[in-house]
Amino acid sequence: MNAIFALPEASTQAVRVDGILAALVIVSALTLALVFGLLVSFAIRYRRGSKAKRGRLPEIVNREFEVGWTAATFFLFAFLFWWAASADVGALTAPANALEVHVLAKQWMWKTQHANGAREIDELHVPVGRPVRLVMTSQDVIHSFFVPAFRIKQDVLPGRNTETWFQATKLGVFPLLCAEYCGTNHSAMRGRITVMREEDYARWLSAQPEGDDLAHVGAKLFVSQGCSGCHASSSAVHAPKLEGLYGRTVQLSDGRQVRADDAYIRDSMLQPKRDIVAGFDPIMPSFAGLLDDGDIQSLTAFIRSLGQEHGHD
Amino acid sequence: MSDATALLREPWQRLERQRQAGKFGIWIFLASETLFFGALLLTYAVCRIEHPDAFAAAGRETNIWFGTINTAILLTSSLTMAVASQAAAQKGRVRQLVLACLGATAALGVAFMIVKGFEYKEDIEKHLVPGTGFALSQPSAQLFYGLYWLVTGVHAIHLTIGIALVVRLVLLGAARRIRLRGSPELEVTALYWHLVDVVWIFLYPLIYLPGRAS
Amino acid sequence: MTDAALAGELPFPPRPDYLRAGSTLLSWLATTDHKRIAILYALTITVFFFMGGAAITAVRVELFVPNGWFLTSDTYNRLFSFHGIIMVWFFLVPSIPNTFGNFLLPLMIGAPDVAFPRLNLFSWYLTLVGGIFAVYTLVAGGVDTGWTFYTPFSTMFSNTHVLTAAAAVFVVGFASIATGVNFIATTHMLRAPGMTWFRLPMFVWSIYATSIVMVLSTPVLAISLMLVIAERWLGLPIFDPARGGDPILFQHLFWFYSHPAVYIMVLPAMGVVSEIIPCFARRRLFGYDFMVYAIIAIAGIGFFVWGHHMFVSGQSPYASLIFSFLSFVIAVPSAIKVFNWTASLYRGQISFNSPMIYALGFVGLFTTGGLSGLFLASIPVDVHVTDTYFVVAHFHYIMVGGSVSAFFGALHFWWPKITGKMYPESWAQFAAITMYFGFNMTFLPQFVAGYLGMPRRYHTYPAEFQVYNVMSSAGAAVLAAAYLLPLVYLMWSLFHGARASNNPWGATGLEWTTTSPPPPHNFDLQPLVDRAPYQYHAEGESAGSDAPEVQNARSLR
Amino acid sequence: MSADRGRQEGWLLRLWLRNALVWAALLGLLVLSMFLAYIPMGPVTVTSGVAIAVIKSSLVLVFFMELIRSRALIRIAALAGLVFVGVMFALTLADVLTRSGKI
Repeated sequence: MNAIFALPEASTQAVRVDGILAALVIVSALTLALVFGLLVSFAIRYRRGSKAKRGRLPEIVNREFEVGWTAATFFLFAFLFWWAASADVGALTAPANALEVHVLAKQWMWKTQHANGAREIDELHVPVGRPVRLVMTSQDVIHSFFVPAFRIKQDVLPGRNTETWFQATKLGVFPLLCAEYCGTNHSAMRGRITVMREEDYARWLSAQPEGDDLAHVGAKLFVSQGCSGCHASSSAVHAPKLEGLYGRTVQLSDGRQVRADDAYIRDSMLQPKRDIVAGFDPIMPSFAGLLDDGDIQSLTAFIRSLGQEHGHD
Repeated sequence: MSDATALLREPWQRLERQRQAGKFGIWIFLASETLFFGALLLTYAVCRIEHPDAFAAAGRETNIWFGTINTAILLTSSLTMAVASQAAAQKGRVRQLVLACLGATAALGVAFMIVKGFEYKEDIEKHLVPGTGFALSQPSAQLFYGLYWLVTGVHAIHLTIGIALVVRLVLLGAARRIRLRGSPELEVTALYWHLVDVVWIFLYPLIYLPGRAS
Repeated sequence: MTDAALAGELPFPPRPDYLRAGSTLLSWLATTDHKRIAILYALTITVFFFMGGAAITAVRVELFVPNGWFLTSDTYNRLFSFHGIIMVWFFLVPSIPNTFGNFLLPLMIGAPDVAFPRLNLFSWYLTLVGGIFAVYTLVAGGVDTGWTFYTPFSTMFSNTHVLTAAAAVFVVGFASIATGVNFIATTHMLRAPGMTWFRLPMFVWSIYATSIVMVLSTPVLAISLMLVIAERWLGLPIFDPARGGDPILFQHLFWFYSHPAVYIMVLPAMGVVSEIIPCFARRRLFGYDFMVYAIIAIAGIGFFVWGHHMFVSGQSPYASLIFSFLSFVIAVPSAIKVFNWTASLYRGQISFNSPMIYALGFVGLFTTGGLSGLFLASIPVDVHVTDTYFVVAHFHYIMVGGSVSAFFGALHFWWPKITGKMYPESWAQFAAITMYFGFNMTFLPQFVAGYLGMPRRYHTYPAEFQVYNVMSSAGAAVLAAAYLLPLVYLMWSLFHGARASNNPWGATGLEWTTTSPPPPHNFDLQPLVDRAPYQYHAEGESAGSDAPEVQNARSLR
Repeated sequence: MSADRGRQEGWLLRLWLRNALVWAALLGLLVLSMFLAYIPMGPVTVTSGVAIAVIKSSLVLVFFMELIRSRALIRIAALAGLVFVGVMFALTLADVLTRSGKI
């Protein structure tokens, strides 16, 4: 648990955020000191009836004063923006070797699932020093995945995937909180992130009950939902093959190119007519309403696994 | 002179100034209305960008004849309203003309509502009301009809207010309770009426034209 | 001829002031006098202020301990939602514009009334209708969406009275629009002869800018709430994720209003402070024209920054960068204003009457709140502190430390003009100082708690945050006492206060040249303006004299 | 007296003529936009409908609502609404159109 007066910096991002934050605190403190200092000293020096000199105002031109401090504040703020924005841009995409963890939020619990299918509730075990990419969606309302010690927060939306990532740098147990108001037990929607040594993590993972891993669940859905009727390599229907698809750049019929990532695959299932692959007819029906978010995550994992089998990554 | 004083209200000392203020005031309100309908159109735009096919499929289900005829009716009502308002601003003997044009405007507004009523009836019969039993298979097509009912409904409320304002002017004018020539109220009502028309001009291509080409 | 006759006082027959120009209930409920409507508004928002305050008192008492002790989570959620809805839409938004703006705008520009007096009264009734919806919501069992009504929680999951709450805000929104239209038209059309744009007092400028924001942003709030109502009540899907609806779209619409709404709340406060500081420092306002440009810039750029509420919402990172940059930009004009207020004290003759204490408190708290805004404009920092108590502290510094302080400053500054009575000064000074300390006790710890990771809207919280919550709750008790004090001594002054003269502070605005309280049509003689505001001393001099040049050329002193 | 009457009638004719011309243009554009909607041109079809709506509403604003003869103040008021609608669209679409892609 956290100490009362300090927050651990337990991820790479935490160090970056605290750096900017410290700079902002210094800028703010100096500005406050200046404003309060001037307010108080003027208030004392020029209190009614004091002996301080008044008389004609010195010839400092108003306009230059105004332009001066306008420009000064503008450049200061522009610098702060540039700094914060470049830190933000630098941390947008997770490194390629990141572990992928799926998060499903619902009123009022966090369900997490590791790539091998191991599931946890209100808990997440991760290895230290290894980037972890979270692919998150919600079953009901908007939640927000907030780990103060990692300085990450990302809203978890129904009907859509959102992503964030972190790389833990400290061993220990850190609170996971829901930061977006989500109803009655919002404040009870808390969990724990346990950061372990890599070898401990491997041991922990293998000790988990044999959950069907996501890709296997996906493979079953692939058949039971009828996807295989067109997309299986043996099928007679002219439909895009899925082997090696994940992560590839796809040429669309209207000339656009898109990367076949989670979002694209999700859209292709729910709104198949939106992005038609070049050379194919728009014949696929929408699966919206037939697949829930968990199914989509499983199918996506299955399609991913197809890519890996062909050595494509 | 007594005419002018009859139109003058607190806190104004001159009718001309009062008229300017009224006109300015209604234009500010219209700017506000622009944002009101702008936000609705933005909602439509975002949903359509996210679901272009469903919107095309849904748009095809609307009845383009009702939509086009109604657009023509409203455009014509704007013509009669413009003539009424411009004639009233002139010095000549224009009372009969202004009354006639206002009457025509109100009648056209009512005609629009009647056509709209038939259209709504048809829509309900075609199960185009979102919810269970909705006619189209794509779930996002329901977004289109959610917006369709809402936007046309809000427009209809605005139009009803407009009709009420015009009818009020006709009744008061016919009974010589107010003087229509130079009346700030007429000018303000006319501007409001035209805005309701402009809103419909934008709704027409967004509701009735999607998906016709394929 | 006596001096009094020369001064134009005697030739007028005795006439009642606006308070005594009719005493029946109808003469109040059907009045079109902007001053009486201001009083109606004042009574209304006072009731709402204490209702919202009562709700949050219960919340703060509950938060003394980490796991709650006398409220259920549902009740807790309803209380903070009610607090937010009431305080934002039924107190802060109408507070300064509809009471002081209504009372002072015509007086300050030398007009007999606002441009559309009946619309003005109508707007009060709309507020009342909205208020009835809000109170009904509370009585019927409350609403638990927070003041933000986020979908799909509000449309599909909440089991509380979302409809009436949304309707309340929807209706009161139209009151805002009506008021805005009225004030803009008044400022353009009813200025006294000689009252050019750059002779307008800053308060008029601020009300004018606020009105523009009200007129252009409130309709979008109305739409966002109408969509919620349509989805919940009529079943028209707009945001339903299962049917492809986009919950983030609601946030765009909501914040397109609700960020500018912050400026609706704080711009009038800036106007008030710009009146009070020159008066009690006996100095011209430093950089008047820059202050005008700054206020217009804030009102305008305020429409471009709403996305900084949505950095973690799933909004596109490109859009976040744009919004982040614009959010830094808007801090520039705010900084200019702070520097100018401070510079206005230089070489003044400063006295510390209660309005001045509130105004100086405003400058300090607004600066603190504004600087904490820089943290929220920086995306990586915002990701960490958004939706925590840091944000709660930030906006309370702006809206309570800023706007409410200024509201009390205005209340004391113009009390003599409004009621014709003086209040007990030392009590007022005591209340002002208590308010300042109580406020900081309440909200300063929340910055720290937020940084450490205490999310907002938490009924129960991790035990390590208790120390901050206890500090906050203790501060809130002090703050509550400081808010109740003025209620007592101002009421007392109505009956026992000394008679106020026309211009007890020796201020320069037109409102001080008429009687206290003013007659029903404000001025016995149409004022004539021949000079800029704030002429507390000769051009180029610094020391304030006790005999400032009032703006009304007809008013002989 | 009759000259006066004649003048008035001439003026009335011009008033009708002027407005009827605008009205005819509006109806023409209405028919055009309906016609264009049936021609498959991809995004151009959608754009044509909105573009024609912009032209039509400009005609109403300028001629029927007499912005052409109004004072600058009125034109600014009319413009203000449009400008801020533009801001709302631009910044919201800046999110919606770039959302799926990550930097």
